[in-house]
Amino acid sequence: MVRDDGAVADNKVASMHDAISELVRDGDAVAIEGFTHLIGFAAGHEIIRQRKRDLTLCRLTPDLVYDQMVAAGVCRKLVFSWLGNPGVGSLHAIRRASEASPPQLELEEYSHFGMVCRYTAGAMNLPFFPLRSYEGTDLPRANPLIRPIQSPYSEERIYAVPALKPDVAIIHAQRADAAGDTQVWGLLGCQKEAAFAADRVIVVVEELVDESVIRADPNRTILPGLIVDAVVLEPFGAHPSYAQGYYDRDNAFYLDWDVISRDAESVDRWLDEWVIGVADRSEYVAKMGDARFLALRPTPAPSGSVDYGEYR
Amino acid sequence: MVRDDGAVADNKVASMHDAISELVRDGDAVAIEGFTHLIGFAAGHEIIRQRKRDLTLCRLTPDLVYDQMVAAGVCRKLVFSWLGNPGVGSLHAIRRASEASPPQLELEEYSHFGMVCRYTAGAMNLPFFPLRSYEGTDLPRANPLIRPIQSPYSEERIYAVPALKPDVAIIHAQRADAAGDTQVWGLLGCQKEAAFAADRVIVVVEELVDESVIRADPNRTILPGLIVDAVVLEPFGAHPSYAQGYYDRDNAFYLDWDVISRDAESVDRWLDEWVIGVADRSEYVAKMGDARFLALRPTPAPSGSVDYGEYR
Amino acid sequence: MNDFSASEMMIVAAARELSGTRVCFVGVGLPNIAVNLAKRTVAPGLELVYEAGVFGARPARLPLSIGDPTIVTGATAVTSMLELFGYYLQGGLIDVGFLGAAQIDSRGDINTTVIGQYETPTTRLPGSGGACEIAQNAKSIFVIMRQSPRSFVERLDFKTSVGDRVRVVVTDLGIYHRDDDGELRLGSVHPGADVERVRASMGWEPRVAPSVAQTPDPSADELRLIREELDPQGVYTR
Amino acid sequence: MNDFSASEMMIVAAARELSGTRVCFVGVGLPNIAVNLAKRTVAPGLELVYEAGVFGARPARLPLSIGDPTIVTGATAVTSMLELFGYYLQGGLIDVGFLGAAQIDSRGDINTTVIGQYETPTTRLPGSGGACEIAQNAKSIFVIMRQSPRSFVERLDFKTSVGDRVRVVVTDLGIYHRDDDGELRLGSVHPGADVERVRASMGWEPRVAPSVAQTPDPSADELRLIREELDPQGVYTR
Repeated sequence: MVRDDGAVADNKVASMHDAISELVRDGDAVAIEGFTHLIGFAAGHEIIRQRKRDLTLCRLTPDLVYDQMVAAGVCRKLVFSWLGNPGVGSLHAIRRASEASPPQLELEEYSHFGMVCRYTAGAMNLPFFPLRSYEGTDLPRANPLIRPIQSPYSEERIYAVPALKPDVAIIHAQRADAAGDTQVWGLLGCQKEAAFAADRVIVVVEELVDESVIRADPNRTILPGLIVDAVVLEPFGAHPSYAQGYYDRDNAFYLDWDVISRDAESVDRWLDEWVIGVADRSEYVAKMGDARFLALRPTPAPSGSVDYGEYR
Repeated sequence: MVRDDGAVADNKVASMHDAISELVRDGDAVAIEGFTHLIGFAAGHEIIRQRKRDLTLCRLTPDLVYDQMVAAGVCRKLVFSWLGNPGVGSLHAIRRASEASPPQLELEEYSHFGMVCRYTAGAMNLPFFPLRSYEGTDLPRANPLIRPIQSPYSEERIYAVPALKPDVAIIHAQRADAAGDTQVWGLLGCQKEAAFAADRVIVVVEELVDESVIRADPNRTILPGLIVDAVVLEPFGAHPSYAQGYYDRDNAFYLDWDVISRDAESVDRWLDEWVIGVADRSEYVAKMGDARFLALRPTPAPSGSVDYGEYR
Repeated sequence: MNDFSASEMMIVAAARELSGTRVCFVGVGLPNIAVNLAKRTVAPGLELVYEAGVFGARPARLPLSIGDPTIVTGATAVTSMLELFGYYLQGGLIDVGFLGAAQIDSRGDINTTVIGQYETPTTRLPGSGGACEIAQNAKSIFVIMRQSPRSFVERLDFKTSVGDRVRVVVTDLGIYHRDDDGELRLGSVHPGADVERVRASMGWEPRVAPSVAQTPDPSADELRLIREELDPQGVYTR
Repeated sequence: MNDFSASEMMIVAAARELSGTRVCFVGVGLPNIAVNLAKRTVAPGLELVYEAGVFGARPARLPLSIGDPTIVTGATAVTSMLELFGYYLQGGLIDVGFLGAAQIDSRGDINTTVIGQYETPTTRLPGSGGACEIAQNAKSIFVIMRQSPRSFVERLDFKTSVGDRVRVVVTDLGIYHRDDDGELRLGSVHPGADVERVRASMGWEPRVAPSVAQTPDPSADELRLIREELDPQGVYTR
C-alpha cells in the first residue's frame, strides 16, 4: 500500500478470526474496554469460539460481554470496578461463579476512577497513579494493591493504584484506516488509556476509511496506527451495546439477558445458538435480522465541520 | 438570556478591559497558556495597559508575550520551562532582567512535562504529579520543589512536581458561546489543564457562536462555561501567534522582536506605540492594517462532519 | 389529593432538596428522574454530569443506562473518564452526587460491595463503581433508597463509601439529614407513613427532629412532569 | 565534488544515521530538515512527532517553529501535551529524540540552562523545555550542534539532560557515537576537517575510532532535496 507521501504503510486489516487467533493467547490479561459505548461483543464472542483459556479479563464494567465469557469458561480472573447489568440488575453468570463455594472466579476490584488511573499509569509508564479515593473505606483491606502514598509537599496522605498493562486491549471504534489510525466520538471511556497501556492492540470498526478521512480531522484521532496490531472491519460488532451515530443500545437484549442468564443451562443454550453456532459476526447479524438493526438506527445529528486551514 | 431548554444561561461576554480589570489582581499568579498556538497577546497587552503589578507569570514558553510583560514591569516572577523566542533566539527583555545583578526577576523552572504535570495536578486537585524526568540532572538542586517520590509498589524512585493552581488562567480559543463553553482544534497544549487548575478563567475568542454550534460537537469542547468567568470576543487576539484555520503565525514579527528587544529603550518605544498607545486590540489590528492579516489567512482545509445521531 | 407511588414520592422529595443546585452527578433510575424534575422546577440552572464522560447533558429521552447515547447528543462537553473523574469530580466541581446503597448505617456510610464476608459473600453486589470517589469528592451526597431493617443496618458488612458528605437520605418512608455530629436524623415522614413505622423499618434507633414534618404530597405539576415527560412508560416510577 | 555548507553536511550526516528509524521526536531547525530528509531517503516509514502535540505530521512547508500550524493540518493525530509527553514519550514509543546543546561533555550530558553559576548566570540559556524528559525516555538521542572548546567542555556549568541514551552527536566537523562505557568516540570526520582540527575544537581529549572514516559528501540528490524542497529559502542551511 503506497501512501500519497510515497511511504509504504502497513495494511493491518485482518479478519476477526485471525486477529484473535494471532493476538490473544491463553493466560493473557485482556481489556475489552468501552464504557457502555462501543463494547467489543464481536471480539468477545470470537474469543469464546476459539476457546481461549485462563484469561484475566479487565474492564470497569464487565457488562454482558464478560458475563458471557465467564459463562463460556475462558476467564480465570476479573479485574473490575462495577459488576452489574447496567440499568437492569445483576450479572448472573459472574455472580454464580463468584458466589460458588469455593469461588470459581478470582475477583480483583477497584473503583471506576481507580481502574481509569491504573490504565493511565500503564499508558504513561508510571509505576502508580495517585488519586483521592478509598479514604476510610474497606476497599484497601479487600484489595491490598490499593496503597497509601505520602505527598512530598505536605503531611497529606492519599491513595495510589498500580499500573495496569494488559497483554491485549480490544477497542471498538466508529472508524479507522488500514494502518490502524482510529477515531471515536461520543463517550470515550478509557479506551485510549487502555490501548496505550497494552502490549498488543486490536481495533474493531464500524467503517474502514481512507487515511485522508482521518487526516482531515486529526483532533478526532484517539489511537495512532503505531500502537495498533490489527484492524477488523465488523459492522454492528458492538451490538447489543451501541455506536454513537450508527446504532442504539439494544436494551431489549439487556433485559432478555437478565432472564437467560439466571440459569446456567439457558446460558449454554444461548451461547450454543448465538456464539458457538455462528461462524462469525456477520452470521450473527444476519441471524438477528435486518429489522432489528433498522429499529436501532438514529436520525442524523451532524457535528458540523471546522476549518484547519492549509498552510503552505 | 433564555436557552431553548428554558433555563437562563449566564451571559459572560465582557470587554477585554473589564475582564482584565475585574479578574486579574496585583500579585496574582497568572497563566496565559497556549503552546505556540493561540497565545493570548491581546490579554497580555491589556494587563500592561492596566499597569498590573507583582504578577507571577506561568507558562511553559514565556514567548514574546511575557517578554513584553516583563519589559513593561508587571511581572515579579516567572514559572516556566523554556525561555526563548521559538525558532528565532533569545527573549532579550527577560534575559536582561534575569542576568542583571542583582536579578530583577525571580525564575522558577521546570521542564515542559513538569509544567504540564503541575497544571494537571492542579486540575485534578492532587497535591503532586509523578513523572519520569529530572533523574541525574541538576534541576532538582536548582529547584527544590522538584522532589523524589517512592513507588508504593517497588523500590523504584521517580520524581514529583507540586500542583500549580494559578489565580487566573487566560485561554485564547477559536470559539465559545456566551456562557463560556469553549472549543479549540489544532494544538491543545495544556490549556485545559491550566484552566481547570485556576481559580478564575478568562476565555478570549476569535468567534462568539451560538450554544447550538458547541452542542453539535461536544467532543470538541475543551472547557465548560461552568469554570469560565468571562468571555471576550477579540478577533486576531492571538497575533503575532496563530489560530489554526483563522490565521498564520506572523513570523516577521517574531524576527522583528529579536531586533526590537535587544535594547530596553526600543522595547519601551514599541510598547508605547503598540500597547500603551492603542486603546484596545481592535485599534492594534487597525493600526497593523488589513493587508498584514490578509497575508496570514490560510486556504480552507475542512475537517468534515461526523454524525452523533439523534436518539429520542 | 393526588394518588402517587412510593417511587414518585422519593423522586419528588429528592428533586425539592436540589433547589438552587448548580452541578449534579447523575445516576440512572430514580436519581436521573429526580434531577431532571429539579431542572424543570426548583433548579433550572442545573447542569447534568454523567460519570461516563458527559457535562451539560440534555437528554432527549430518559436514559436507559448511565451511558445512553442520548446523553451525548446535544451535550455541552464530552470528555475521557480520566478528565471527568479527575478534572470535574476530584477537581471539586460537583455540588451533588447521587448514590444508591444496599446497606447504609446511621453515619451515612454505605455498602454496595458484598453481603456477608468479603471473601465468601452470600450476595455479591456490584461494588463501588464511581461511588467511593463520588462520596469523597462531591460537595454533598444524596442517597435514594428504600429502607428496611436489612438495608438500614447498625453495622455494614463492608464499607464501600464514606458518609462524611452525605447531606440527604430519601427513602420510601421519609427524609433524613445528617446532623452536626454526623448522625442521620429523621426530619420528615412521607404521607401515609409515621415515625413508628419508620422506626420499625430500620436497624438502629434513629435520631428524630424535635418536630417531624410531613413531606408535602407531590403536586399535580410534579406528577404531570414525571408521568408525561420524564418517565412516560413508567419504567422506574410505577 | 559538490559544494555544500557545514549545515548541509550536518543535516545529511544526521539523516543517514536515521536509517530504518520509525518514530522520531522532531525539533525545529536542522533536526527538522534532517528528519524530513531521512523520510525522503533512508527512512520512508518515519513518523514525525512534535512535542507540541502532533503525531504523524506531514508538514506542507518547513515549520517555522516547534508549533507551526502546518504540522497540524493533515497529521494523523493531535493530542494534549499531557498525552504527548505521557503516553507517547514516557510511554516508550519514541525511537529517536533530537536535542541541541550549549554545552556537552564526553559522556553526552547536556547543558541548555545557564553559563556560569545557576543563581547568577553570565548567560541565561532557554532551559530544559522537553529536553530533560526526552533524554530520559526516548530510546535514543541524537545531538546536532557546532563544536568548539566552549561547547565541547570537560565540565558542564549545569546538567540539564543526562547523556545515557545519546547515540550520535553530529557536529560541523565530524560524527561521534557513544561507546560501550559511555564515552563519545569520534568515528568520522567531515570533508575538509581532520582529526587534529577536531581535537583543537573541543575541551577534552576525545576517544577516536581505530580507523576514522571520512564522512561521504552529501550526494547531489540529498542536496537537491534540501535546497529545492526542505529549505528553499535557505533559512537554516546557508
